[in-house]
Amino acid sequence: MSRVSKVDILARVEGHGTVELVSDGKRVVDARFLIHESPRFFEALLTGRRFDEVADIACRICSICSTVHKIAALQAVEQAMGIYISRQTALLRELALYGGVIESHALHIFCLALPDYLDVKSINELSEREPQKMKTGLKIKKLGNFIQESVGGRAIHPFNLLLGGVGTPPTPEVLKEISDQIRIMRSEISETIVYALKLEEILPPLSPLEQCAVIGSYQFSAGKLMTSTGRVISADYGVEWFNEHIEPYSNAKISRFDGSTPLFVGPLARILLSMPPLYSENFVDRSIRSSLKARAVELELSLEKAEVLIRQLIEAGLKSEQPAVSRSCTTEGVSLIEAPRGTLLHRYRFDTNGICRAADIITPTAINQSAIAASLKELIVLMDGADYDQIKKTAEILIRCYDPCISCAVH
Amino acid sequence: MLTRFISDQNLPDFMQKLRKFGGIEGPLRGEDGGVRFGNLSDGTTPDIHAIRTLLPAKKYLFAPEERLFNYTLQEGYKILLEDISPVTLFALHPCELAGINYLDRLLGGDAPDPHYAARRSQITLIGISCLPDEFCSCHISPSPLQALSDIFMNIVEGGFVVTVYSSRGKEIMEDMKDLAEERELPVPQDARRFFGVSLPLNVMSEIDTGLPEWQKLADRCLGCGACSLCCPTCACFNILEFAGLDGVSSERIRYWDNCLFKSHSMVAGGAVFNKGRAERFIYRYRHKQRGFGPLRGVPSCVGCGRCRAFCPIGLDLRVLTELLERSAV
Amino acid sequence: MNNIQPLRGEISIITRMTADTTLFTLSTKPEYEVASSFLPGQFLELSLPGVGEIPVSYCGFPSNNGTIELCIRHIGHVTNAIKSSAKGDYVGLRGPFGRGFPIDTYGGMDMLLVAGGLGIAPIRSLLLNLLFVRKRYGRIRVVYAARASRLLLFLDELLDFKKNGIIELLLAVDSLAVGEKKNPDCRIALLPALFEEMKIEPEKTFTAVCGPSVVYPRIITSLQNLGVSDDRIHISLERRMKCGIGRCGHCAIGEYLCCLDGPVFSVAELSGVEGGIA
Amino acid sequence: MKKLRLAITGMTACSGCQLSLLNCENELPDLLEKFDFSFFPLASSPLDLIGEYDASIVEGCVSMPHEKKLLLELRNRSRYLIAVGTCAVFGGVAALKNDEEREVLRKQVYGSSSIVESTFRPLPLNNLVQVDASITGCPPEKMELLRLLGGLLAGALPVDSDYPVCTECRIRENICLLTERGELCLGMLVSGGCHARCPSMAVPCEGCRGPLPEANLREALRIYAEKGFDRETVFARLRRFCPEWRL
Ligand SMILES: Cc1cc2nc3c(=O)[nH]c(=O)nc-3n(C[C@H](O)[C@H](O)[C@H](O)COP(=O)(O)OP(=O)(O)OC[C@H]3O[C@@H](n4cnc5c(N)ncnc54)[C@H](O)[C@@H]3O)c2cc1C
Ligand code: SF4
Ligand code: SF4
Ligand code: SF4
Repeated sequence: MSRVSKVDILARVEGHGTVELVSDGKRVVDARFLIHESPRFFEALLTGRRFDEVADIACRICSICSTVHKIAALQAVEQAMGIYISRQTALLRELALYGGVIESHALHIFCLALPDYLDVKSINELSEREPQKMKTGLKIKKLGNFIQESVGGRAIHPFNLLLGGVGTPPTPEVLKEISDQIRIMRSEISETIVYALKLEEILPPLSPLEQCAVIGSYQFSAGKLMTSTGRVISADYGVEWFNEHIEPYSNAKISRFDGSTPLFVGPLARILLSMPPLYSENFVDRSIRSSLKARAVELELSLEKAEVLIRQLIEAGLKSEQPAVSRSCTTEGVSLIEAPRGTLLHRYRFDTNGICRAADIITPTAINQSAIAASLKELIVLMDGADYDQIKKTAEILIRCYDPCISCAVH
Repeated sequence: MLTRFISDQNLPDFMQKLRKFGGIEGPLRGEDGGVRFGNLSDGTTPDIHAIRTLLPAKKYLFAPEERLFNYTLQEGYKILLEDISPVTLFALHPCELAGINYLDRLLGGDAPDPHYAARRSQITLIGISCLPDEFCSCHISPSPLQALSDIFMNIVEGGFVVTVYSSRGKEIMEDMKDLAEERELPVPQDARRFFGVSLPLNVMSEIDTGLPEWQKLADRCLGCGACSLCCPTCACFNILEFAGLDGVSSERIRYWDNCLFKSHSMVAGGAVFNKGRAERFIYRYRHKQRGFGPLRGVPSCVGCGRCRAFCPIGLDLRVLTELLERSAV
Repeated sequence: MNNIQPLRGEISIITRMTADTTLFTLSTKPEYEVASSFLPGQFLELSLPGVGEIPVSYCGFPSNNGTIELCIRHIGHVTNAIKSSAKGDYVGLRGPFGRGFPIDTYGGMDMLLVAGGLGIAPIRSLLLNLLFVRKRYGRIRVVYAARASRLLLFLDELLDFKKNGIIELLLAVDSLAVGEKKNPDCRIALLPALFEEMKIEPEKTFTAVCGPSVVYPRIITSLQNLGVSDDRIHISLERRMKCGIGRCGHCAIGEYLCCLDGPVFSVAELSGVEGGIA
Repeated sequence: MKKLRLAITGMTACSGCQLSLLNCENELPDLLEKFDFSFFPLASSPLDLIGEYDASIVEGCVSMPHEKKLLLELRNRSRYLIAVGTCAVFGGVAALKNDEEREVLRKQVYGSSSIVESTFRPLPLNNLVQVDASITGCPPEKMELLRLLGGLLAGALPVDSDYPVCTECRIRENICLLTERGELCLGMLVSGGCHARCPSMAVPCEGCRGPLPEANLREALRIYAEKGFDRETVFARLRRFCPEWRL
């Protein structure tokens, strides 16, 4: 007789998901990650809208990832409509993306993951146990928000990022302020990295899965995907390659890829595929339990990148520019981009009047579902015989390693 | 009359020296074409020929949003007066000066509003002459308000004829001796002559609220409030209080309010005294053309033309004045 | 004067009058000496820290021990929040403001006081003032109506005065609650009906009225029908107020400002003023 | 002082409103001192509704049976129920196609396969329960959230604003994007409170704070038409955040 147990809501992840453990009365025999967030049918909502509305709507898929959704949508629409952005715009967008990574990773490390490592239950408890860490975390998070705000006008749903350009570019003073803050925070961040790298792993080692990221990984969008087995997929085939289908236990579509190998995306995948030499020794263990380390490392890298971008922008001199307009219409556009949580794809098709006729959005969490499923299965085997609650808790921690963003996954 | 003359060439030096007396704020034309009062202390050249700024200089005396008090358990309500440093408002048109004159009467006086008084006491006014455009009405309908300033500069060929009206003005001009030659010069006629005159009688007759035009205007009004925000003499305010996150402190903030909003006349329980936009228009018109309370009988339209220039639908209260005058005859 | 700076008062007694009305007794000494020097009909600005400030009529008698009575109906932002205030809590006070009832002119006259609902607050203050030197005035009649018996405020006090023969009292409620017994002192009628059989000497009578503004036109007509001239009908008006001192621009009635020229006006002053009497 | 017990949760939405609260980095330590985030799935683990709450702060619109259940339960257990964000107040982006059948939308995205739980047309909270106060915005302004919380400590709920975005835009001395530049800015129809965020950066207001109760839609449409925007385009924009816009 099998008993099904449900953890009602999965805490400290964005959106509504649950872990379901199936036990035969004595042992836990199966574990599943269920996504039962309400689908908003974004792909359907977008069809019928004019090209200049698509990105504004699409960014509402998710708040934590709104900057990257906005930029992905803008890029796809620009490609379809033949809009070519200036170098300044490109640099600003990249800066905003790093702001997003900083914010998202800081939020994950300090608010969502740290309670697991310190074995506390809530942010109230966390702030009592580790007030200093919490403060540092909030400071870094705030900096990420400040960057997104300065470029996008707002940390969530950045309105200043427009088709073809920006509304008002940030002033050099603001950019310098960001640079200064990064400089001041440097040492604290390095400490954080060291701290995160030292944290004792709570998960058993799991076998590494195949990784996938936009090629070159630290160029956020390069039009091609690469996997750790050396496959290269161009953006145009992205949708087909991800090969989404529906499973009864998830409101988010699941990628089957060409075969059945589960792939995973996200910071760890990016690090492993590019492996900044400085950090390689920390990633001997390539399984997902290294994800916190990957995030910490990326946090540091992102701050460096942001500084470089700011220098470039200031050197070139910030100008207010009219957003670029459409020159030719190819009717279809795809954009592949690395969101904080992994590869994100937006694809749109427009009719000759610029009305959106089809939309496809594939998000990192949707892609990661099969990897999560595989990891959970392995965990159950590894923990065979362990206490039910222990398994439940560990399963939750495992899922949080993928930093699932359920709003994105379902959209 | 003994006046002083400052040549165009000497203006930058004049401005430079003016900095000794505090910050300088004056009309600036932005990259987007908009004219606003802004900081001139760094030597930026003001646009002295600009006809109207988006907001009048009232923003310096009566801020759109101002913290009045904070409350603490220990001290109760404590008035917040920030340290205000001296500032010279440069190149104010006569209508602007007349507006400030009106605010002085409303918020100054014997028992002045402390926040207003604190700002006002630090402000030096330097007026400048101008040419009315099609939106202005200073040259058509006279205002009983005076255009008081510390220094007034009339634009003439090659420079400015400067007249001094206050001891503060005198002190400043004393310092400018090398830049301003003393001369016997006629003070040119300028827009200033339209201020400080008494009003023709019919302006004081009762307002005919039965005119269909009220409703016609009201139907089109968007209720955006632009007209009163940009009015040099509109000074209705709302006060809200917000509690701090410590559970005991709070702060009280004053905001610009607007008689075209429903809440302006709403009392508890939801009763609204000026229900329709037409009634609100009458209220506004009465305030501008008649005044109420202590300023009853003091029209406060200074003819700057902003409300018409900035109304998105181009509503023009002058049309009403004409109609009302006609219906009063 | 504390026109601008709210001074501290402390809630010393809280008396729940009805489900939505509370009588607050504030002690103000030593900060607020002016507590003892207001005219009935005047109001003060009451601040609830962290919430906001509202105009409220004085409801009691000027006391030299510095206490102030305010009768507050809980219907909005500030008035609801004050409901959960406790004894000992601080409030802010500014005032007195406005023009109250011209009590000096009432000497030797018959007084007809008319209150509807919460309008009893300033009327009670006026009554207590009249009773302070009772013999200075002629007949004092109080006409008071509310929607239901349980909403009649200060009922015991009024009935006491009546019992002592110092006032005449006419009470009315719109209707009785299910199963409620009729009170012999109270009629079931609307306010204007109370004037129908009334006999007064108009040339010897002043009237003071406070109630919801919707009933004013009918009350005024009734009083006029009794022969009271417009300059002897004093009514208290309510408007939105943010400052109490003639600056915030909200309370204009025609060219009057309710906070300075009112809240008490004579009907004569309001004649021809659009929007004065609803 | 006893800490106030809060329940903070999201329905169908992007979590932006809750994140806005977490984005108050400077104030979070203070908040943690004054409030007990007793039910806050996004940020902490306790996942059961326990006891009564001083206030429930709810983001998002309702489109699934389990959300409806949770909402009713929160209402039952809370002194105040506060709708936060445009989705909770007006429906928001998720309600964009509320005039179409859910089934049609579902088919378009998921094809013929069925999904776990059925969904219904996204509804703003006040269609299902009494809402004691609302804070609009997509996302809401941090300041408004903080003032809401401060107000709760003082025993008061926030008051709605009744002026349009244009008012604040004029106070900020922006060049009007509609009248001067002919761009489709919705400022005059939309509730203010954001300090005209978008127009202040030369980006037309997209109406994220929802309709102004006293909007003069007829006159606005006339102005838009004058600038070359037909009714359909304008309404498409207006309904982005509030499907209920009608003339
Ligand atoms: C002269 C005078 C005497 C009065 N005497 C008494 C009395 O003795 N007893 C009594 O109970 N009442 C009295 N009132 C009425 C009392 O002032 C109102 O009940 C009180 O103002 C209600 O305030 P509130 O905030 O509770 O109600 P609300 O309905 O919330 O507010 C009243 C009005 O102010 C606005 N408002 C309030 N707060 C805000 C805010 N924070 N932001 C924006 N707008 C806001 C609302 O739009 C509303 O129209 C008197 C009024 C006047 C003018
Ligand atoms: S500016 Fe024009 S539209 Fe706006 S409130 Fe004034 S009159 Fe109405
Ligand atoms: S730019 Fe938009 S918000 Fe600003 S005034 Fe113009 S229409 Fe209103
Ligand atoms: S300007 Fe408009 S779109 Fe921008 S934040 Fe304000 S209401 Fe939202």
